[in-house]
Amino acid sequence: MEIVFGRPKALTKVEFHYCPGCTHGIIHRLVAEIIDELAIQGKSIGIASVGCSVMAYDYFAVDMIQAAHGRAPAVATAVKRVHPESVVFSYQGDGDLAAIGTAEIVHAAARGENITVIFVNNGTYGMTSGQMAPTTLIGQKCTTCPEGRDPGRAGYPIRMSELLATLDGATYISRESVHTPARINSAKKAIRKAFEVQLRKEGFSLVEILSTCPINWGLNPVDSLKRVEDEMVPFYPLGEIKKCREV
Amino acid sequence: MEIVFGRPKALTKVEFHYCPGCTHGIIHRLVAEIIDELAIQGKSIGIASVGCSVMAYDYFAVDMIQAAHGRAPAVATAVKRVHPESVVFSYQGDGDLAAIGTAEIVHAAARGENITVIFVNNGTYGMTSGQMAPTTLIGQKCTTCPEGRDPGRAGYPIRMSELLATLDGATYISRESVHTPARINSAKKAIRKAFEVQLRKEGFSLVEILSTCPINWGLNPVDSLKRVEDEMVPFYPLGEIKKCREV
Amino acid sequence: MIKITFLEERCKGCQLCISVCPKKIITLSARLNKKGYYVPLVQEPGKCTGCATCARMCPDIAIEIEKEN
Amino acid sequence: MIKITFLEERCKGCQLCISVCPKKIITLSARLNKKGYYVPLVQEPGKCTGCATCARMCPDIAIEIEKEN
Amino acid sequence: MDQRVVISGFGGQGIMSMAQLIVYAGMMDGKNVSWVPSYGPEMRGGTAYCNLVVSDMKIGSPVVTKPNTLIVMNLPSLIKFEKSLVPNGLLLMNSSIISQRPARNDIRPYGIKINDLAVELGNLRTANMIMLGAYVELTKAVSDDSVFASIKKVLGGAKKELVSLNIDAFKLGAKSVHAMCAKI
Amino acid sequence: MDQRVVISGFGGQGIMSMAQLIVYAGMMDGKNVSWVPSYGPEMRGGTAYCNLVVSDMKIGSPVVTKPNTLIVMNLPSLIKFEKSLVPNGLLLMNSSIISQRPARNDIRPYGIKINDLAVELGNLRTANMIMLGAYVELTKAVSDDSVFASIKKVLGGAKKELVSLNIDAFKLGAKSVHAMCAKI
Amino acid sequence: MEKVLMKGNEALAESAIRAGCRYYFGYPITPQSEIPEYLSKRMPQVGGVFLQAESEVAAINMVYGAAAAGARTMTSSSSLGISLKLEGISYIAAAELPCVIVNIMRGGPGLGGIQPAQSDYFQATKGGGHGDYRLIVYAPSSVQELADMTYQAFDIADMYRNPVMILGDGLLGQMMEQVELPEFKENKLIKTADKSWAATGTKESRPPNIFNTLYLDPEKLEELNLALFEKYKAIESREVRAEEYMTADADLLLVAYGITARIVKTAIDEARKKGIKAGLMRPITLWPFPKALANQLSAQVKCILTVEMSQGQLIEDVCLAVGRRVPVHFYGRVGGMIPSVEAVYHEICRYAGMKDDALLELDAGIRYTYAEV
Amino acid sequence: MEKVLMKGNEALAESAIRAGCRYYFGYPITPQSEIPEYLSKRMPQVGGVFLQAESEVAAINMVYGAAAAGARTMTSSSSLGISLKLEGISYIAAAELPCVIVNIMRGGPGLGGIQPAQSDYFQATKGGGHGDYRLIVYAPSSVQELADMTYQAFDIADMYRNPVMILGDGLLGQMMEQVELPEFKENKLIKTADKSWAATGTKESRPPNIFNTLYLDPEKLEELNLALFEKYKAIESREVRAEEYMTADADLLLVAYGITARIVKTAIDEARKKGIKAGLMRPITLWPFPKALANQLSAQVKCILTVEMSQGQLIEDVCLAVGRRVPVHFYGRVGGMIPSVEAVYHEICRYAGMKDDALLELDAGIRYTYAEV
Ligand SMILES: Cc1ncc(C[n+]2csc(CCOP(=O)(O)OP(=O)(O)O)c2C)c(N)n1
Ligand SMILES: Cc1ncc(C[n+]2csc(CCOP(=O)(O)OP(=O)(O)O)c2C)c(N)n1
Ligand code: SF4
Ligand code: SF4
Ligand code: SF4
Ligand code: SF4
Ligand code: SF4
Ligand code: SF4
Ligand SMILES: [Mg+2]
Ligand SMILES: [Mg+2]
Repeated sequence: MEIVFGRPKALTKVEFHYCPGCTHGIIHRLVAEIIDELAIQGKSIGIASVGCSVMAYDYFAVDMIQAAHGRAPAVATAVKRVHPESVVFSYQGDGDLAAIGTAEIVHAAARGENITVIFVNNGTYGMTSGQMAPTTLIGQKCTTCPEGRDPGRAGYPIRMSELLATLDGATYISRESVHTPARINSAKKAIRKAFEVQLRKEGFSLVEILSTCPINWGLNPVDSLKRVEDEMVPFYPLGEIKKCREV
Repeated sequence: MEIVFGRPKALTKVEFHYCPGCTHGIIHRLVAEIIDELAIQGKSIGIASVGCSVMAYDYFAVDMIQAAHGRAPAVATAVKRVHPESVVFSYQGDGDLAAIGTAEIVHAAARGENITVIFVNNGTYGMTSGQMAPTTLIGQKCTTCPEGRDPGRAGYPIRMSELLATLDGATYISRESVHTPARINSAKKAIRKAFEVQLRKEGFSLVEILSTCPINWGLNPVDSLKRVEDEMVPFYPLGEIKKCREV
Repeated sequence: MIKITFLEERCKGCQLCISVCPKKIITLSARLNKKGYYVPLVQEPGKCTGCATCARMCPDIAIEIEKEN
Repeated sequence: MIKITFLEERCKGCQLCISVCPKKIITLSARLNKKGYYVPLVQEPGKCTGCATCARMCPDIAIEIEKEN
Repeated sequence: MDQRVVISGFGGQGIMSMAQLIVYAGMMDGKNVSWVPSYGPEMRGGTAYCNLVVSDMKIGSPVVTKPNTLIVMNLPSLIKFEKSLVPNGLLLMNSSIISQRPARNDIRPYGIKINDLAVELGNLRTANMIMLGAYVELTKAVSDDSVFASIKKVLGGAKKELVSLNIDAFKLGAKSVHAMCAKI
Repeated sequence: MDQRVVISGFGGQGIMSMAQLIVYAGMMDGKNVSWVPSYGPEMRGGTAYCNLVVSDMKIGSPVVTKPNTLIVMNLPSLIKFEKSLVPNGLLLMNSSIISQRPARNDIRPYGIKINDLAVELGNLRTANMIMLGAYVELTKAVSDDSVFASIKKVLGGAKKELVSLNIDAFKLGAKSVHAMCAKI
Repeated sequence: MEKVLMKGNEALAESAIRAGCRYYFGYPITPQSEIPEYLSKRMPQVGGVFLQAESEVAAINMVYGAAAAGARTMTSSSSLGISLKLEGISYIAAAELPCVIVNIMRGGPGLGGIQPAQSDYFQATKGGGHGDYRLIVYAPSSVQELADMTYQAFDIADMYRNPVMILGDGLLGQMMEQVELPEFKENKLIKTADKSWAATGTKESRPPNIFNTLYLDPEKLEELNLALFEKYKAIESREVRAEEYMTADADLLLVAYGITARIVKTAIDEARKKGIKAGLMRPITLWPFPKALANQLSAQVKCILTVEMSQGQLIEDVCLAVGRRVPVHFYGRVGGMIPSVEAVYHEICRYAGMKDDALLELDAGIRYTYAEV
Repeated sequence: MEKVLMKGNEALAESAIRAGCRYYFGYPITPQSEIPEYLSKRMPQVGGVFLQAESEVAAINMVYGAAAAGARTMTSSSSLGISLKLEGISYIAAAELPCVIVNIMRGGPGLGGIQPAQSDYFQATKGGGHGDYRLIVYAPSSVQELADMTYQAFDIADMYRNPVMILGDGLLGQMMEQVELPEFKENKLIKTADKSWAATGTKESRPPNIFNTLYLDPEKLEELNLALFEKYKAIESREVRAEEYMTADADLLLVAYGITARIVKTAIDEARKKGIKAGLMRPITLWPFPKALANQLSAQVKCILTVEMSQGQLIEDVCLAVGRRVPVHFYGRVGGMIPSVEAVYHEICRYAGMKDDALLELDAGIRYTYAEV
């Protein structure tokens, strides 16, 4: 018997603590699969951020550094500067990357730091139990916008990928999703490209991935996938926003 | 005799402390002229930032609040929320707005705060004597990039106006310059539009203005104007980047 | 031959696997795991193509698939 | 009639006014102000059109222009 | 009267709301009350527990390290907290899912099959109300009326049926504690 | 020997570099030295001054609040610092632009028309070197050779002409202080 | 007023509204997120503004702006979030602007945990930010006090034009108790009353009001500092608050604040049953610290025991107040652990010289006697 | 080694390079901008990295990353910039990462001014950030010491896996003195030696190295805190450094650090000329503070005078060390003003009971006696 689908080597045996159906788990697996496929486990260094994925340091079987809320790109920058031959990636939520960490992500991208960012956009602050995020959609209810996000009070959601794509230092940016098997495949390809850009020393790469938060959305896991399609994708169009050199 | 050109009422009598030929002074005057023309002196509240224009609180004859480095948009946000009928503007340099204050400006714009930002881009940290700014051009020499800015080490300059224009909350964004009399007129029109957007409660407006820093560029004032035309304008194209409703 | 294994103790009963199986052959069993979740099972294993769609969708990597070569 | 006044004590001798006058009628005088700058002056006041280009360019609002109406 | 109670179980077993009803009722009875949740990690899962005090006296420490009543809804909770109970303290166990006997013999253990009773009542989610009924019956810590009033308040005016279902569950618990809760 | 000097003037009069040459030379002579700039506001303008100490002893405070030598290059500096000079202290004034006499008469004031001398030399920017020459001649705080070596070092090998121009200026200052610097 | 049952965080939030606070700026963080959550619901109901800032840094600078604009304003966070606010807090103190800052402490350092702690005492009382400034720091120990002190904090802040900090902990923020909420203050009045100094727009009828903390001339900056120094002295002489519990005849003095003080009280009750004359001084204001009271009590006792959820911070203020008159002991739990009544009782017994086998088995934690360290 | 004439900031920067620091992250701010400016030139020459960060917050988090990656790394700033770094500093301390943090202090609070001050003493020594952590704090008082202590700081940081702070002031940073620069250390060696714990990539030959400061289980976070507590005790017992000046026969003890200590020394020289037996204790490590020495000296003197450029911060550590044995007086200038030798001399004379008309005319500044406050 040959294992045709199993646990990637770049993940430890530790069980994910994520809620049932939370797609953080899928995204973890995709990143690990790419690390396996590119055979870079031994030279990868991951930066965990503050959000539900804070404990990513327990899951990826590579050297891991847990960074302060929003600061993962700064930490990744330094790590990569110290070890230019290593592969450095950060794994950040939308609160982390698009709120408190706005300056750090913009400037890591502007500097063209040769790192890869996995940006998990679930439109809410999962870990602190469902407050509004910068990416929360208009009308979406959160614990800090109980009547639904009102742009008059709380402003408009930010499309970070489009914003970052304006920067000359950003080499590859794609928005993906994992709400269907096909989308998972596409997301995996994008993650691969992002790491390859880094391996080719071509600069900053980022993959934004729409993700679910069933627990805070108040939906079951299957309906959560549907919400991604019906509500998130229309506002956050999928696809490559800044293409890299094809090789 | 009728005064056809004189000091705007919205400026105090205090002499500017700026270096000879520094165009901060022109920009101050334009803002003050618009305040006069719109007859909003009594309801204007200005936010000074940290940079050469830190002492703007001594120059504008309106209520003024000096904000921490980079945080003027946060301060302006709150002031405007407290006094929605007032006219609130911040006056910020490129170090202030595009480096340490990146998160604050992005989020004030994303929220569509009904404020006006005057963004003075001179491609360097004037006040602290000529360090590299996020807007410093490739090859430009600064005290922290003595060999000229090398994108491999220090990254690429940021076009903040284009970046902010990706945000739904940003209503009006224009890049102007004051290196010729014609450009001064155009800049003044843009500033007027920006304030009008605010008066019409249409949201966030920002005017980026290319400005000189003769002292740190190591050029005389007249050559500095030429440098704006020859080196800055090609990288920072002038004109409206996000147009507002015409009235 | 395809062998599909649910690592029941990792499963959180989210049912994403069920929702994506093109053959619609996965259902929830009546078995509770230690975490207190009902774990899924493949009803007609013969129909399974080994496409691994279910496994790829599983957020907890609770599905392993083997093939006879 | 046009009256152009240089507020000499505000002037910093930057010469921007000189560089933009369409009539090229402004030059530096030999007069030092208290700050130690040579202040400009209009050589042929009659030629001045009162266009205020110089004044608009002056970063220190050191030029005032009046017109007889 | 000085009830220092720990209630513990899985998240989802209604521990927090049961505890809240007790303190609400206690407050209505004019007692001093406090309620301290074990606010868990920033994410979900694991055992949830709650410290509560209902007392005639002013409450010093709201942290209950030595409860005089312990209510355990699952086995891990029994294991975790049994030792902390004061000698002669009251132990209430959900014997639907805890088959084990407590290790100590200087305490007063009661078992009640709340899950089974709830299923009988037709709604598994009333299990915590059944336990509440048993607790109040055994301790008289708060008055039945205050509990009913609290239930009404918490559930809001709208869902009348739910209110009476919960009150029924409470009464069933109170009754069953006599009928069923033989000392193990 | 314990020279505690304040040098003051407009920004641009070469105060800082003159002061640096003194401490460089002092260091070469094996003295202890310190140099404290008045690092002004984050922007330009106003009076610049500098505290320096050249001493045989270890330097305690490098801040010179009571100088034994005061060098003033413009009038505001004289007004600002005259009071601070110790009794019998040495005052060196740029009498090209300071026409006023010092107010005190318990000090040793010297005037030297450094701007005029510099114009004579053909380069206004050497005025500070002329003052330096006068200072060294009057105090012998540092050796001429060390000053020359410092000038060479600071100006770099390349611009030989400039070096000799500066040395000439220095010598002119040294000479003129005898010839011209009558007590005012 | 009727008593209601409320979580500490919510009682605090409601009380702020009743005190006339209409501008809240904050960023979510456990264990204080109920404050922004509650206010996101309530503020619109009272015509106020709730704004979730992009970060703690932005939030505190919004508070600076709102305070300068003359509003009653508040922000809240927990430990690490407060660290990020320190530059802003120093600005607010320098600009002499009134506002309320809430720190519901959690275990540190670093990201730490989310369980209660008291390890930000130094940060709150000595000025974690740069420069010489002081916050008035209230340390409530019940939900009622959370409500009451928050309510008063706005008045005190206005009175001294100084930021006031409410220093609670995760346990206090998360627990429910009955609370009598303070009365509603008139909105309009509070917002602008006596704030002629505020930035409201000049209406061209007065000279501009300017808020600035830059003083390039050190003599001017020294003047500001001297004025602050005088203000701080005035606050020290007028605003000290402390509670005494069973101190009248005490020969063993405990010092503790916040929730820890309640645990200590229960332990004292136990000790008293055994005839041990223990008493408690509970500082209610951490700054200004009740120095005089501590000093006075130290004259009557044999030793002092400070109990904290930290490695020992409050103890320094105790030692500063009492000198070396009596030994000052420390018992603390750290990292989110809460000292148990029993452990504190055991410590009391040890220092009271009681011989008891139970005492041999020490609870976890940190123990020392100050001078020894 | 030859002596060279250098600005303090530059000597510090060059010394860091010689100590093997190859990764500098910072953000410009007066009066320390010469450090980044110098390093922007020098780092490329030695194959190191100079990176101007987008903010102080980013800079300290870069230091966290570089330290975790095993590098010798440094950041520098001034007062307000350090306030912004405090969250990051707390993380670094919690993760037990070695690095050097430089604070060239300026007047505060708020934006303040750019002249020298010592008003960040509390922030540096008590942990301005959240949670119980300590920095080892060196207070150089000359350009030579700036160079030497920076050089040593990297070794000490590595030895204890703890952040070390160099606490200077604007005057020290801006002044020039002759300095003998320390020798170059071998780069390669320093970068990776004994840092098997670093994040370098596992090379698939060892288990992952993990850097984390999150401990949701409070018992685990307590363990971390207890370990830190033990480490801090060890540092306190081993790393205290102080200088004594004329203390042997002193009956008036002055305490001052940094540049202020030099002013005090000159004032003591003056006082000695008048027969006043004044002496100085100069703490070189501010944390750990030379408690034992202060205590011992307090036994021999009549009173203590602390001189600071602050409203009085160091004085608290003096009082903690000596208790109430002798009166502890304070003299300070604030906001960028520097105490003059004459003013300090006058203070000495006053406390030595000298009658002199000159003494009637007091210099500006803050004066008090500790217990009085
Ligand atoms: C400085 C700081 N502020 C706030 C927090 C609290 N906090 C923890 S996670 C989080 C938000 C996480 O949201 P996101 O990044 O979207 O990740 P998710 O949990 O949704 O995956 C916040 C605000 C913190 N830990 N540190
Ligand atoms: C928190 C903080 N960091 C750094 C500084 C120092 N600083 C003052 S002005 C300035 C840069 C100003 O540059 P810019 O905003 O471009 O304004 P300009 O002077 O060029 O007009 C800096 C870094 C500060 N005051 N506060
Ligand atoms: S809270 Fe949301 S994002 Fe976090 S683990 Fe649960 S479902 Fe996933
Ligand atoms: S330093 Fe530059 S920006 Fe600042 S005033 Fe001078 S010329 Fe203008
Ligand atoms: S492998 Fe494919 S066919 Fe088989 S159960 Fe999974 S999804 Fe269905
Ligand atoms: S997708 Fe995975 S976790 Fe979810 S039910 Fe299926 S096997 Fe279980
Ligand atoms: S007003 Fe016009 S014409 Fe007259 S001097 Fe000025 S620029 Fe020249
Ligand atoms: S532009 Fe203004 S400041 Fe410049 S030289 Fe002309 S008058 Fe003077
Ligand atoms: Mg999220
Ligand atoms: Mg600039």
